[in-house]
Amino acid sequence: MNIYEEALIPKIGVVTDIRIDTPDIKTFRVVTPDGKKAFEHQPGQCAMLSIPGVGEAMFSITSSPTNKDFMEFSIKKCGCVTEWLHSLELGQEITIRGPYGKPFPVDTDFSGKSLLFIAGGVGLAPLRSVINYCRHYRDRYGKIDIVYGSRSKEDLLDYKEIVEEWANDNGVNVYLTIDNPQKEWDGHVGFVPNYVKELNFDRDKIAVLCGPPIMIKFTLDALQALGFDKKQIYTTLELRMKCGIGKCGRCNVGAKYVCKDGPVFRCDELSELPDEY
Amino acid sequence: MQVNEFKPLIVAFCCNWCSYAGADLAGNNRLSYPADVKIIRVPCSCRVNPMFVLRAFQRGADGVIICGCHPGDCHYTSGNYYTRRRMTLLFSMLDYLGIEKERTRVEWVSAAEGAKFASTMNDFVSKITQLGKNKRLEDLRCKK
Amino acid sequence: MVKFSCEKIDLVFAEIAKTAALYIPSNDKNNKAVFTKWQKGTKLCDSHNTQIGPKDLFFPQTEDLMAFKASNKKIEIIDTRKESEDFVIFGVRACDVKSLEILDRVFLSEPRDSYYAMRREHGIIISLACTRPSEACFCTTFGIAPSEPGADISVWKINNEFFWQANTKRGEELLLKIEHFTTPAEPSEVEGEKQRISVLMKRLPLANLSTNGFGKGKTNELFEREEWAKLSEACLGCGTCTFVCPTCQCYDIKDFNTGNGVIRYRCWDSCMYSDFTKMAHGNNRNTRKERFRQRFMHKLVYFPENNNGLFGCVGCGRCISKCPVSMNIVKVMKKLGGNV
Amino acid sequence: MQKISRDKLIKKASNLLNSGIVRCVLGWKRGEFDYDITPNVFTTEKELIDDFVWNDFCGANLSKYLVSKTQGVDGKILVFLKPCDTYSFNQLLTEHRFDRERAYVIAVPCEGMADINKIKQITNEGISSIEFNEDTLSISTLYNEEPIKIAYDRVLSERCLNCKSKKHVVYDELLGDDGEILESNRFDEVEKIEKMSSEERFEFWQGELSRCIRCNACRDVCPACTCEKCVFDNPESGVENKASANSFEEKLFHIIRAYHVAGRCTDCGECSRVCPQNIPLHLLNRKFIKDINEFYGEFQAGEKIGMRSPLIDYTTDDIEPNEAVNRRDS
Repeated sequence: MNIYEEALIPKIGVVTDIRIDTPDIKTFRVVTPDGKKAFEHQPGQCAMLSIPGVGEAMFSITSSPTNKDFMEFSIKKCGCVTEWLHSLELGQEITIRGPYGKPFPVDTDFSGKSLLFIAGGVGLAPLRSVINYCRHYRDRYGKIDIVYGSRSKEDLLDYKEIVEEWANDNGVNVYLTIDNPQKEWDGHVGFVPNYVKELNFDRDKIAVLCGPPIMIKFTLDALQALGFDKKQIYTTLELRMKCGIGKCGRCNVGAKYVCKDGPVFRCDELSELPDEY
Repeated sequence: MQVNEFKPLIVAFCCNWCSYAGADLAGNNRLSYPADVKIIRVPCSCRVNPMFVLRAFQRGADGVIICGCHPGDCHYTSGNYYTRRRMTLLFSMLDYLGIEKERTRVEWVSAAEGAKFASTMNDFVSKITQLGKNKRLEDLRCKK
Repeated sequence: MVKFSCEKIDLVFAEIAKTAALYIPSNDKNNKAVFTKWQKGTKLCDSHNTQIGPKDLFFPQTEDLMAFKASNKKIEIIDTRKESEDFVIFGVRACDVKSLEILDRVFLSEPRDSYYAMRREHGIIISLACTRPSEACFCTTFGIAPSEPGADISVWKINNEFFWQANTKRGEELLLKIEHFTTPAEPSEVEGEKQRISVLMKRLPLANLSTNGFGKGKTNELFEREEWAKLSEACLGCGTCTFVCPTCQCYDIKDFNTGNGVIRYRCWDSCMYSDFTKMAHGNNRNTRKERFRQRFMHKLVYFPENNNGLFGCVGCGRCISKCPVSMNIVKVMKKLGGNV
Repeated sequence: MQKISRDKLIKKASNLLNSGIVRCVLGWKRGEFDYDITPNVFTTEKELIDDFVWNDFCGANLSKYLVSKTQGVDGKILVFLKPCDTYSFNQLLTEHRFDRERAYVIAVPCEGMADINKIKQITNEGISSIEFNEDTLSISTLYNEEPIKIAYDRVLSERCLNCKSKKHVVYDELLGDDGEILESNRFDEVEKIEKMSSEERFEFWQGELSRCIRCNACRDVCPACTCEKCVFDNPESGVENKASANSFEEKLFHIIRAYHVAGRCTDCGECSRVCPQNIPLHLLNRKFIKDINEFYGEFQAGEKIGMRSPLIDYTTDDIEPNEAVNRRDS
């Protein structure tokens, strides 16, 4: 029999930990049945998770590649696959395949630079793997600023990790904001784009954006108003995907396939593409 | 020794207000009917979307029977009149497509007619047993 | 090159069918040509081309990818792939031969699609030069020569004789199998026919259609053109054009719960369908115009962009004759390319 | 050949356009050849003169386009409707799919439409031009010196051979003379199938439906299929499959589709016209129409606005389902 490896056939993954992050976001820890990491990945890459009979969906890998023991996925409940994932119990097997997509250029374009991460809501998920990667190799990068906003305090993802670990790191500044005032919140209140403007960052750095489309749009404007060039700004896209390997034909923006040529795009590359994302 | 080993799978959609109670009564009176009949309780026979019938066949049913209140006795006044029209057209279409017409049936069975329920089921099961397995409206993927 | 008289074709088919499944264009009961598995009595038809290309012999409309069994919290993945049987397709026209090259670019690029690759490895293609192109043919627009159909074996039918020319090792092996029916022939014997076809192609109504204005690097120029709105106005949003197209390869992956397990299968999908790009929180191609544009931009711009200028259309003309509202790639090209 | 000339239609439309009574014109647009005609919205007289056609290939039923084209815009839209199209128009109005005030219906008498597939069966591929004469079509091809002359009745489409009505059931203005409702033989083919044995029927439909490629053209062209979200596009319906995975799925799709339009189908025949696989889909719809006529009394969907579909109606002495299927055998 001459049967090749088949990219569409997944591996089994076991959910060994479920963390409730916010009312609608949970973080799942996934390993293979023998307790190993399913595969190695780079920051920003994605994986296809599926529950047979329910469907398959693409999620960004939240954990850092430097974590050699397991992978984590922060997933917001918004469709049938995610709903099912949210209802599952510890020890449940799912299927996993990947890694897919082009990672952030952490070892090339980012290296030696100061970094500014801007995230909104569950948009922190793909950035968390980059942030933790950069924290792990702290000496390779300059200053790290993290602006993170969500609807309310309860909706802030990884709050504990952010406050207890990231904020205490040397040369890492964390700026949190929520949309509306709230009791027991003494931090900043307001939308992310405005906050970015207020913070008036130097433009000697690379900005990495992720969040809802509307947030990305206005933050991009804000950054450009601060003098950032589109070449300094990276973001990730999300479109409907089925195969993950650039064949099923639906996640394209112009000639680029998000699953293969993305999901990470530099904003100047992105503005070359037709406005269909 | 029995020659015909075939045991049909029958799906019976039974109206909550009549036939389902009729089935209960049949049970209480110890009137037997084959265990191959799987009863699905519906609030009214008109709850049975034609899709349900097709789906039952897909999932392996050899016969589908819908039981409701006698015309005029519907708990909701007119539900079974609609059932009657819908199923007439559906059965006629299935017949037109070459699906054996004996595989589908509608019977009106009241809550008091335990005996009728049992005899209807016995009759239906024996007809389907004679007819054999449902081959024309099966989904091979659903076979074990 | 070898030749044999047309009367022998059934014998040749019988010989080939001894060792492999053979598919030939034959008329169905509605008198429409379809690739039919040959058995004694299956007659080769002389229609210009089949209703649907040979695409589904390599990329079937529906195929199972794998199966799952789940119990408690455990999942078992069952690899249901089977080695494909050897098969031969006879009578593939030049456009359809080219369409397989286009499908190869998608399915055989890394990571290669093993389902497609397996069938590709086991399938031998015998092409057939066109003798009576249809008014809807425009393969020459994409540089395809119907007189040189290519593939494993090229075949010409001239008067009462078939001429078979092996182009690959697999083709040569096949010719050896039918050796006792054939006599050697000279390539010069088909020259006249090739000439005749080339001249004929120039007389076709769409012969002057050009790809000017399309291809690599034209994305931004064409994307915002206002003509898309008018062009897509009549489109019904059905999938006819994509399903009869020999190069359309978009697919969907779906799970079917059988009641005692799950089958994950894939099936043809169409970018014309409203839910093609729909996801839990939105759809980036919400209107018919956007979906219509996607199909033609993909064939005429995006595909060449990713494949060194190779267009994703082979000019077979099927969408022209099959579209319920007669809107097709030719009308799009004429409108946007400016070659009226 | 059509008795009303193209010029007459253009003149009528131009007058209404120029006088501002209508905003645009929904008609048929010329294609690459003489037979590939596309429904189109014309907004100027020039466009009409350049591209409008009215000939034996204007089979497309334009009434469904009114659902989308009358939305969100002011003014009236002129629509040309053949007799059979007017039934669809009424049925759409019955179902409140658009506003009657937005449409200006010009009724066009129809002599029957030609079926290009039938023509190609005779002439073969390579048609270079088609000339329309009184009783014949004169077809020039790339491969024949002389044009091939074909009598109309040989190439008239099936639905026109069995035309049910030459009468327009609704219009604002009529061109030419109106016709009558006809005694048609449209149920003959259904009866032929009914007379087959159960096995033969099964074989027949298996052969037809197995060709289905699930392109959805029948659904998308159908003037009765105007649901905003079709059951086949709804992942929660359980029937959202894009491919006919096996013969069960094929039957399921076509039964559901025919059933969904039962009592609403006007028998316009568009489904069979557009089917790329030439499946006689109208025979499924006609079966329902025939059954409805037999069981519940004559009913022609779209005959009048506001008619109650037999499937949302009943009488207390309707036929029993078991009896209905058995009756045919006796």
